[in-house]
Amino acid sequence: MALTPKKDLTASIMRNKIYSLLLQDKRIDGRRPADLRPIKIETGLLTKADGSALVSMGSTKILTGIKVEVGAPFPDRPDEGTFTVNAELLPLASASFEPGPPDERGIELARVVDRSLRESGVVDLKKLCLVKGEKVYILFIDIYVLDYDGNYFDPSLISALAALATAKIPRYEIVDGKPQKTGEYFSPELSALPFTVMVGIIGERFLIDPQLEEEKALDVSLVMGTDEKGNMTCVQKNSPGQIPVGLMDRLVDVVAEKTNEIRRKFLQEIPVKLASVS
Amino acid sequence: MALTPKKDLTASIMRNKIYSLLLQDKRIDGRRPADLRPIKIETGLLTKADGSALVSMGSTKILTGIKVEVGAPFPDRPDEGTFTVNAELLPLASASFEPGPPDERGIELARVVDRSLRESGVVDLKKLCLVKGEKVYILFIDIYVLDYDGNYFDPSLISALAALATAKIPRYEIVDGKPQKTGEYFSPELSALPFTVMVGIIGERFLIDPQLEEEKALDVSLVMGTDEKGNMTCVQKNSPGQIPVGLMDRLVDVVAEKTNEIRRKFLQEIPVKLASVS
Amino acid sequence: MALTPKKDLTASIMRNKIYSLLLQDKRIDGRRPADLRPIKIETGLLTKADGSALVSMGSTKILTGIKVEVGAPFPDRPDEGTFTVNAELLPLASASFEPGPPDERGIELARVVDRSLRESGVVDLKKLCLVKGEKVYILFIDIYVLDYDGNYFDPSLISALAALATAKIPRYEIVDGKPQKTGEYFSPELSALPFTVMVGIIGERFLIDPQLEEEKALDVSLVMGTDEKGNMTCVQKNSPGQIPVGLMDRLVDVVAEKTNEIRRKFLQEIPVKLASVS
Amino acid sequence: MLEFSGIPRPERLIDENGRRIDGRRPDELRPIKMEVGVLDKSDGSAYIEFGGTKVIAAVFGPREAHPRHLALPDRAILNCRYHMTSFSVEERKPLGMTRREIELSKVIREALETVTFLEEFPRAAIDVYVEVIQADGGTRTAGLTAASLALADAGIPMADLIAATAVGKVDGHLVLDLCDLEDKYGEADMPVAMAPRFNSIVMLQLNGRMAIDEFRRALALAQKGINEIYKLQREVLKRKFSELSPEEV
Amino acid sequence: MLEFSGIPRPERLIDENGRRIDGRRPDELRPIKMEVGVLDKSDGSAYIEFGGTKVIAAVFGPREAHPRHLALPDRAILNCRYHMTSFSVEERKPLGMTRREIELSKVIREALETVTFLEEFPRAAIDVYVEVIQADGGTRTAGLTAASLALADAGIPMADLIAATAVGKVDGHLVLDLCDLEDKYGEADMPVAMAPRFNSIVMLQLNGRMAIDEFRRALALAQKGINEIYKLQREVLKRKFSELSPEEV
Amino acid sequence: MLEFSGIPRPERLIDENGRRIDGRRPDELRPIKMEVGVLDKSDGSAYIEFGGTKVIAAVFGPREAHPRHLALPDRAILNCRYHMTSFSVEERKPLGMTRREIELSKVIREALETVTFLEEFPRAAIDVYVEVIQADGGTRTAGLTAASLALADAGIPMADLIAATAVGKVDGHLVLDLCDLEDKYGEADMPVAMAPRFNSIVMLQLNGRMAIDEFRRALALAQKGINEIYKLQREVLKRKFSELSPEEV
Repeated sequence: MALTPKKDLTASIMRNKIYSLLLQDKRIDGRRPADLRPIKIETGLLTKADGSALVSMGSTKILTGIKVEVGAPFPDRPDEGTFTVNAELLPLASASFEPGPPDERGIELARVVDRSLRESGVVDLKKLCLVKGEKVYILFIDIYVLDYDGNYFDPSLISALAALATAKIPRYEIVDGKPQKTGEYFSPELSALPFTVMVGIIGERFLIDPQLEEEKALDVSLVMGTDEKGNMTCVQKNSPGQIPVGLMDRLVDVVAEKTNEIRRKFLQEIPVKLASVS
Repeated sequence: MALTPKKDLTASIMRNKIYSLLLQDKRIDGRRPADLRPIKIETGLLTKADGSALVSMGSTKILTGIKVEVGAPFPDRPDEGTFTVNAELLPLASASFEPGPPDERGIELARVVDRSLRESGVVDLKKLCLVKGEKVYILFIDIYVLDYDGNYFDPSLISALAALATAKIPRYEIVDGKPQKTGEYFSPELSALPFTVMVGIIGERFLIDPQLEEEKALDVSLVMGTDEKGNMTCVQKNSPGQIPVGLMDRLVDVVAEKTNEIRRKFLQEIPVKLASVS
Repeated sequence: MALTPKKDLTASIMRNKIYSLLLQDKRIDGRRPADLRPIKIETGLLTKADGSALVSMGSTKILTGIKVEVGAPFPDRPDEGTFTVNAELLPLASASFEPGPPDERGIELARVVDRSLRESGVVDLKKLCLVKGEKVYILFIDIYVLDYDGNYFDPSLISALAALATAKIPRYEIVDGKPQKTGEYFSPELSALPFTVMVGIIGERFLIDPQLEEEKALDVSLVMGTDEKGNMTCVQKNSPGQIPVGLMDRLVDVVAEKTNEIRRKFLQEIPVKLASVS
Repeated sequence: MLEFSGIPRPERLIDENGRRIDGRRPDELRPIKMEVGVLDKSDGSAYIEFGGTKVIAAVFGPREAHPRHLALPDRAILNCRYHMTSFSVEERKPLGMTRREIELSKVIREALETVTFLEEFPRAAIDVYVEVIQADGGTRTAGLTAASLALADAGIPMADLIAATAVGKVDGHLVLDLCDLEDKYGEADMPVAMAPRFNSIVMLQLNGRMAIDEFRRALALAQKGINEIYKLQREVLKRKFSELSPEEV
Repeated sequence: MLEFSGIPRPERLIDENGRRIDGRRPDELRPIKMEVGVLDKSDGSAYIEFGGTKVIAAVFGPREAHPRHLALPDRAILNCRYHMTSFSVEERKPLGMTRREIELSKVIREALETVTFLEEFPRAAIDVYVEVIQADGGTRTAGLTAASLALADAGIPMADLIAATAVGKVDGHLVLDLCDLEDKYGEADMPVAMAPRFNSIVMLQLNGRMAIDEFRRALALAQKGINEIYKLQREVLKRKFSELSPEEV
Repeated sequence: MLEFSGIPRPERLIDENGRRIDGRRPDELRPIKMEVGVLDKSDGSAYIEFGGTKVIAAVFGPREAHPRHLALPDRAILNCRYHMTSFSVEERKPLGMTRREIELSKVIREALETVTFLEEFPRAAIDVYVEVIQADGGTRTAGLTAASLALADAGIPMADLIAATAVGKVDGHLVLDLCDLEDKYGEADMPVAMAPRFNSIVMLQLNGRMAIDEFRRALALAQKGINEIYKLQREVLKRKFSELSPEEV
């Protein structure tokens, strides 16, 4: 069983420092409480992956790759393709990540990204069906945290979406009952563009997109997300601590505003065919 | 590799106390050496399991659930259904149980119950065949130790038998080559009713169904069982220590008598269709 | 992650002793630097294995057994049988071997033997095809180190080859689409006879086939092999340390000579049908 | 969601009278059963039923941390395992911990740590085990509610009890305490846990989507249910401790 | 029983003369081969054949317990692993420990602990490894018998040797030392191990069923075989120690 | 070889002008890209491209060895993990370490230990992580080359840098720095790593077969490539350290 990591003395000193700055609407790296770090999105760097994206948010770097296979659908959804999200907190990203199978943090990251994609219907799974009940496209969306300077949630979702949006998936057809590549490629059409923003709370103050020093000093944190229609698509309290109920109203507004900011940035970089995005 | 647990000093003091009492045909909880603890059997508590039983023997509590699937038979027994017994010593049952995959004690428990069921032919596996060589019923009998106050063997077998006897298994039929539920249910007919009794030995004296304090202080213990026809259906020496050969004759008689007592109790509670039970 | 085992003080004293002897062309057990230990090959000791060989090289003892199954070929090689090499450093062979799944040393051993067999084309895999694309023979070559007195590489390869050469594989035929034993047996025809020699280096001197005391004291070691045509079929530097580039020329000659010596010994013991062996 | 491979979606999850599939009003909890001290061999335990959902929780400790290098000089460590029996769900759950169980163990542990006075037991460990006997929606919230009772039953000092329930959106309506069918076929499921004395959230997740305004109303609906559950919890504990003879207290 | 997927049941396992499938009388052991000191690098070792069953055992220790926190202040810990090679059985055994191997490791260890003077080596560990090279019935009893010899070969002080064999019921007859076919197609297989000096049972299991009276007779039959094996064990050890020059002893 | 399930063998791997499938001469390296300090949170890091092969390496330490019982009184321990992302190869690599990755972690670690002054950091640990982002032949040699740069970037004292490349035999010709297709369809692939200052080999493996004489020539060809790579490594490091302001050095 996993344990909540021990907070060291530095964290407690840093907490006071960050809190004092927050009272003046400032942060240790010069940002204001509701400022995101700079986001950089690169896609198509890899040729063996069917889709890939390297996203940095400040110093935090995430590499996502997608591999596509053809296989059987789930019995209860015979006409839908499937996808799986994995996340690995690579030990080269942080002294606090251990080699080995994903621990609870990696699993939480994968499942939070998975829910954001799945529940907001980002990918139209029916378009990933080859032969109903028999052959569908299976997407493996694998997220690797390469450099961890706090908040791996938001850039992981961005990189998963960027890899999806720019993927070139080999098109198959059925020849003599067996799937064969046609030589053509297609990109999955995205039906929604959900993004998340990680929020950290100290006392009754909050900041967003914490860098690592901040993250370690927070009283509590949560990840929230909305899609382009203003739906909440993600909520995950992801640390011990209490969130004052009265703070939630304000946080929801900030998150909606900031995910819109991420979305504009994303659409500048990535040509998304998304009918409903304004 | 597992180790035999260390005996603490208390165990040694308790051993002398228990032994002194045994010399007067007494025990620390007021029982006589060949007395079982009270047995309580509840079935049908769960609706998602196809069969279930909660059995307590004194404070030891065992929950067994059965799930049934349709799958392929073993190649060498094409006309027989199959069953699997698993046992988990849940960490909430005892400070001495660890979370994680079953250790050697859980495996021993599962295999002892499995042998009692399998070798005495409790379930007529041929009646669990749907299509010879292709589709059979597969029973997963999963035993969970919820509260461990000594001797998890005897109540585990009781709960497995009670869950089996009262199971409502969805009946399938083959439609277009695929198994489909008919909407009807059936209960497996039991062909035998084997029970076990755990025996503890101190010096040349013995007691049955030890509670935890006794179990920790025993010189040696074994589990023996008989069916309703007086066949030995289980023997398992389950701890270090020496059993005087000369004691076995007497133990066999006591076990036969006590499994009969359990059987009568069981038949009072559970309506078993068992042609051969007198 | 595994670690390079710690060298103890004894190893360092022994290193100096071995080195002093090497300067006089001598070794601690009376051998000369390029002397192999006595090799003993026994085959056919087991009846449940389809092939088996017990090989000792000095006190190091290796048991290899082969089991054959019928299964599907790899999709990209539909007309070839397959084989798999596993190696277990059994804990009874050495105080330094732990029970549990193979560690990096066992995996390295298996992969080095696998490459020697595979890359020199020892087994004509096309002759292990039953029905193209559907049914082929699958050979499991399982190597167990029983007694470890240094250099498990060379005797492991010898025992794998001896077990292969003397295997009696049940011949199958396809009856009604299913593989059935014909009652006949065949032995795989070997197309090559690669052997390896482990070389240990201290300073600018070398010795071959180190026994354990030597192996622990070496500066560096490598395993090299050649087949009967004088091809290099194996090279594996298998320990930390530097190999002077200038030493390689000489080592290659010694290895070629010594693998020939092993090959002659092998052919004396094992009747190999190998057209190209002189 | 493993559950319900078999059961098809009902035509309507909310009928013309605004009643739910099991007859409840949107803001109505399922029948609740709570009991503490249900196991003999753990230091504290509790059993909870939220409708068809049945959960046991047990607590061991404070006891020596093991292995010892995990011990902290200034507080107890808190271990938590949320686990389901194989037969608690529609399709048999394989043995071993699924990714879902590992995630839920984390969020439950983090909620419990928030209210437990761990600093009173330096170098010690407190182990919390939640076992789902039957899953009919809301197992993590039932488990967390039970775990909080089991901690109290074990006499571990806490700043507050934790009460939890789920809210969700079903056929466009916000509803309280989803059952399995509503969870499976509804639009959103949001488990919420609070420490009512502090008016604070200690667990919060969302599976599905709802409008921002709905989210706000859902949170208020959750709070209503949580307050009812919290009241029951305190009654159960009061009853238990009043049953003890003065010497035992 | 993994073995014998292929070999069909013979029509009769006992012929009209009361002879068994391999020609033995019911109370006759298979040919036995025993050797000690077969491995160089362990502290003690033994090889045993009971007919087609071939087993090696090796012992390391007493040595420092590792990891150290397992060490006991008042006695040595005894580790034991019973393991089969992949090719020892009819169908290839997958790598790794099966549940059967884990159970048998337990019962063999518990039998060995019963006669070993562990308290002479506080804080130490003794490791016993049993490797089944070929399985033709009675591998646990052969393994335990070999392990006991290997402990003696390692010079570990023991109150007695352990000798073991199986008895069983085949076509209605009680027989001694079952081979694989008898085990597979018989009615019962009962492995028994004793410490003969103490006239006590140190391992006992039953796989199958037999009448209570048969069980009593089976135990007596096992004891007969055990006494024969025990005699061979002592001879092998006597021979070994008499071969050592006085300085070595 | 996992890669290339799909791509058929080209008719010729070497054309009539002695050019390789990607236009290179037999003794020509692919385009190389090297960068150090590419990650912020590790103590040292490097990124390398050998053609389509893309590798990152990072170093942590010297830091306290963990768990502590692994610490050595006279030197640092060196951990090394070579790992591939799931999408780095043709067929998706399953999560977890394959046997190949475990073997390569060993040979890379053993090469690095050979040149690192571990005895300067008693009781410490140095962790080296090599992550293959894309595999197009020569991942272990690229990984080792990058790991050596990352160690230097972390300021760990080393007797020399390690430079590595593969040589092989393709359509009967010896070639330098194989790409994936040459590796897959060639006759032999031999990864070689050297510590050039010592004129010594620190990693050497062979996959395939070649004549003894070819082996000798292949080693010389590897050394030629290694010297080129070594030069680039030193330039990259020189550039990095010259960029630092005096105070930082």
